[in-house]
Amino acid sequence: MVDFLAQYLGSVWLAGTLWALVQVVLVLTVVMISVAFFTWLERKESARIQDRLGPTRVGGRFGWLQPVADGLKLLMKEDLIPAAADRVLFRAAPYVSFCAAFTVFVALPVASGWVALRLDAGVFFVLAVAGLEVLGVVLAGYASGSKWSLFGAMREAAQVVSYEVPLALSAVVPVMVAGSIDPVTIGDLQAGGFWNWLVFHDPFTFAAFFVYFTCAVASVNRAPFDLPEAESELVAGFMTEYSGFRWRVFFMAEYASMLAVSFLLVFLFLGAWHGPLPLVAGVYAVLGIPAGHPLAIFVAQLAGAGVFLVKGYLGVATMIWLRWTLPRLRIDQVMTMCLKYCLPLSAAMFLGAAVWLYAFPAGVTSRLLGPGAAATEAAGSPPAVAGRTALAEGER
Amino acid sequence: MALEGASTDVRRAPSPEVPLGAEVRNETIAGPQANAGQAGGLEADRPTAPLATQGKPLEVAEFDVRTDEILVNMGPQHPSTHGVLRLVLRTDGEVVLEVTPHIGYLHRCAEKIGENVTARQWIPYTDRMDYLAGMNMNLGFALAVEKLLQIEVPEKGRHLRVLIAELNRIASHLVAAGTYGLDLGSFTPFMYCFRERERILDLFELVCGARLTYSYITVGGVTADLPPGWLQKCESFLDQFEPVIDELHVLLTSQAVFIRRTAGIGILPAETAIQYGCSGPVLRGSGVNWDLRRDGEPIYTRMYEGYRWEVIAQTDGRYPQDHPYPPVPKGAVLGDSWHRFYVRMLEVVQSVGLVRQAIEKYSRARGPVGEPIKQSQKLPKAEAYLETEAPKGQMGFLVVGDGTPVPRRCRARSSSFCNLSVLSELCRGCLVADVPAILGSLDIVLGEVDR
Amino acid sequence: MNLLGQPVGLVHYLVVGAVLFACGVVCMAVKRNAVGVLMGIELVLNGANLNFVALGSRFLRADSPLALGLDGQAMALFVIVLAAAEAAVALAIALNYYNTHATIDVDEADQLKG
Amino acid sequence: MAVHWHSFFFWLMAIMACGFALAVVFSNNIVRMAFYLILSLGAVSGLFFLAGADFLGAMQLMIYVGGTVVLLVFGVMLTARRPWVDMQTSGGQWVLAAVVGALLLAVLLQTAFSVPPWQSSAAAAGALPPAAEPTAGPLGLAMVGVRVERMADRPAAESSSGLAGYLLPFEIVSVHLVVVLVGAAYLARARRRLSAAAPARPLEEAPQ
Repeated sequence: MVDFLAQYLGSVWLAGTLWALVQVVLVLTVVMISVAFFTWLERKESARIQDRLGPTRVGGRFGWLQPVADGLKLLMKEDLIPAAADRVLFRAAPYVSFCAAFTVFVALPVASGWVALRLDAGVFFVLAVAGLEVLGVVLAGYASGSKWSLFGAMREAAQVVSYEVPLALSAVVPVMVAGSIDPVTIGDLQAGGFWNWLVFHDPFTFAAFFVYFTCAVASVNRAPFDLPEAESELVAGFMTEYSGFRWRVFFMAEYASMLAVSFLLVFLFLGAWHGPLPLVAGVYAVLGIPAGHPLAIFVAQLAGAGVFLVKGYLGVATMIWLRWTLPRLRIDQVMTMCLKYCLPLSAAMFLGAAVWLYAFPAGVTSRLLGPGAAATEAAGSPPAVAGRTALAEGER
Repeated sequence: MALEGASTDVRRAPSPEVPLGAEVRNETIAGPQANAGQAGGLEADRPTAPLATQGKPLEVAEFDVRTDEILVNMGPQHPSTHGVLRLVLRTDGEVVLEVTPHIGYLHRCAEKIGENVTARQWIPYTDRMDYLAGMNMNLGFALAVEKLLQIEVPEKGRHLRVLIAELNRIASHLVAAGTYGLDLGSFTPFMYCFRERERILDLFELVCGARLTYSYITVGGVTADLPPGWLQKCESFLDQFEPVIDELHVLLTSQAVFIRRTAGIGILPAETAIQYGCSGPVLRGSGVNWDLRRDGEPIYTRMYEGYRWEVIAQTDGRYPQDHPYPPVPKGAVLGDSWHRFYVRMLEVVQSVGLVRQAIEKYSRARGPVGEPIKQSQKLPKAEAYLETEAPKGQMGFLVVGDGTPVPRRCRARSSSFCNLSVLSELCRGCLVADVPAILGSLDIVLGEVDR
Repeated sequence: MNLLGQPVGLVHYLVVGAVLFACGVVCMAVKRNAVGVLMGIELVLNGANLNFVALGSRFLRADSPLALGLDGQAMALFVIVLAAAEAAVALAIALNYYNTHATIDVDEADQLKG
Repeated sequence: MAVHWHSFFFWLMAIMACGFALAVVFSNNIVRMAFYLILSLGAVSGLFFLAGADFLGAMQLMIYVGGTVVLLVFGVMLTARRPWVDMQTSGGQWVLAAVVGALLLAVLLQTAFSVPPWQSSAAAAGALPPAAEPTAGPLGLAMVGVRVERMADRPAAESSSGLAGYLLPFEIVSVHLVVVLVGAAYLARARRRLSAAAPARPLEEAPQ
């Protein structure tokens, strides 16, 4: 693409800069619009759950412009800093969370080949950066100079640091099955139909899916794990002293990280940008369109991006659904859940998946159908699997 | 089980309200002005300030990590203190060592006003005590004055009063259930409860024109008979309301997280409940079979003669009603928050039954519903004290007459006040998150506590 | 001198590493807070890590026979892991120290029994 | 002027890393120090990315910035009392430390500049760092004793020398980590003295 632009601009440097800007703006726009959409979705979904209508006036019948109105209102609110606050950290904290939550999307592909920055350690990078959001929260809690905020910060620190372990462990299960931590490779591996999705790969990935989702909800502080901002206990937790735009920044960070863990869930378990059935490939086959044609690839990528976004949004909608249904757990119960259930479970899933891979290196069907089937399947297997087997052979 | 503590002893009532449990210190209850100079005051609210170790030192699990205890103000502007209650928490991390309620932010001198207006004129002030159950407040005071005047309402009026009072009990318990869900972080039941409560308020609006402060039941009867067609509306409300109770049980009572948050939390033994003078669902949640609708004074219990109902309290390990609702979960201990909540939910079911019976009896009864007394009605030189079973507990009114229409002394014995006084006992050693859970299960109304 | 127009080389990395290292040493020397001293150690380790990575980077020194290659990254990896372990133990010690002395001023720690 | 983007980001990260490291030194507030340290370490991880070590960069973010610093903040919150701890260092100590630091820096800089300052052809050509070049897999396999990145140019027969991985160090570090975890937990454990009047409900777990 850079070369393509350079033909017209006459400068590789200018073309590269322009292309980088386009990518940054694209990623930011998609995420920001998603966040705005989620604030609307949260209102609408909670309203439907509670037998209400939700926003109906701003921007037409469905209140589409409600997030804009909210944003404007928050911009105009007075920006308060408590007298007891550490002013520097108080101001900086929301942006730490914000940056952490939004940096994640740099490494997340939305379709095969559509990624701002293809990192070899992409999944790991996403997990690492998503975990940095806690810093902003801890700083906010400390810098506010309020005891409720401090309570929230301490809860956040304890909760998120603990849940990162089972979260990463359960994310490692599909990574191990795929043999790569490059999200693009993991995504390509799950092409075909929903039966190729890693969640259905073996019983252990299936269980790891639920462990991952639980830990993901906990690590982004959504109900029933929203202890750091538990409004009935801690007023608003670490956000107690925040108002106006800074509060909004925290809010955006929360929704963005919900989207991030949801995207990662889609990557690792739910077939990334592949629909439940290989429809695009099927249409190409029926109409006789060559799948390798650039336009055909582009259309497939576009469809993939759509599928990917829809799946990610569904994950977020599920989290919203949970929030408006369940009461909140207590801090000791949250920690018990992590250390007594999620952590051993994810470790067991990890070991189990390893044993499973050893027992059925080329999938269950091949073992059942005999060596011939295994050979054909290995021949037709995606490059990641081939790469893994090659590495495994090298190891021997 | 001995019930001296919870009995309706007239002689005790006019004395200043000191809960029977001696552990709760007097100055704690005396209101914010008495605490201005203490460590719990706002200006002294620093973690480095030496803690006034009032009372006996609390023995909890001791950690060898040197942590500072901090004092935290919960309220009066806190989302889950149900009004302007201020709790001073002394915590070590998340563990609450001591809870001190500070009250009086909603004090409006209601009793003093009562000495300057006639008995009927004081009815609107009773509305503003437990403003979630104004009808029951009206009823309590009206009955007390009727006891003083030795008049009795005709049969039809009695049924009407049962009908209205039980309907308001449903509304009050709905608020309790909904806000309790809110205290535990569950938003949706709150909306469901308030939706149903709105329908009850609609019915009340048809009856008396007001939605919150009714002043409907008054001395000698009610201000006006029911409007035509009201009974059908009420019955259709009950028909649609009964299935909603099941939804609440799904979202709250039998919900796994809800059970984990409430079962075994804030256990109030029956003896303690009686010692503190707790009443209502708080007392019955501890397994004390005591309900003034059955055990009260004749002028009150006569209203409920001929009704089929049972006191909702666990005796011999089971609740009386044969209901389809979830059984007591594993881990729930008699007297904990879950049981208090459950008693309220069962009382809602029972009140629905009572309302249905009252509708039937009211439509069959003939004659007037009773006439309100005149404003100039002189009160005899005597005193009368009567406690009734309000939704929150036993609400007592004392009226002292001196031969004029204006009472010499009006006095309200608040149920929420006594129920609140047990909070420090229940919250000892619990977690910060348990404080709203316990407070919510006590279901207090600050308008009634402070009066 | 047009810094931004020039490609970055190994020396650039080594200079940054040196600055971090020196900052860490000064931090360890001047801080009286035990946690502050710990932060100094982290800075020192990071300076060292940066050198490891730079010397092992294919991008910076691919042509050189001296390049560490993957070994540099592996060493840095070990350093990170050990630093985390060291921080955990150091914090535990600081906590215990605070419990016995009611301060975390390292200048007060002049006796061996608590 | 055509900006060399790789250099631009290098300078950005380098200035952040050094500047916040200096801020750590000169700040007195322990929480602010932790915050500056986070930023400095984050910038160092950015430098790792720029050097093509993306797995290591992510590792740095996760363990150092995510883990260690949260631990630090934890320690601060457990130990710092209000008003914030600022233990002043005497002027003499500052001068001494500054002299030692400056000397150390001089030595280190001298060493750094004595390294042959050439750049690789890729860097000289202004290409982007080889981000797509996999480091995670080879690094992981090196940890279990297989050097895949060196296998390409060596026949499998003479595999003994130069192909040794890090299996033994890896094992040692693993055991070391376990020991450290247990040790740290032991050191900072909450020795609980359960008194006779224990709270009515144990805090660990609510009933089912």
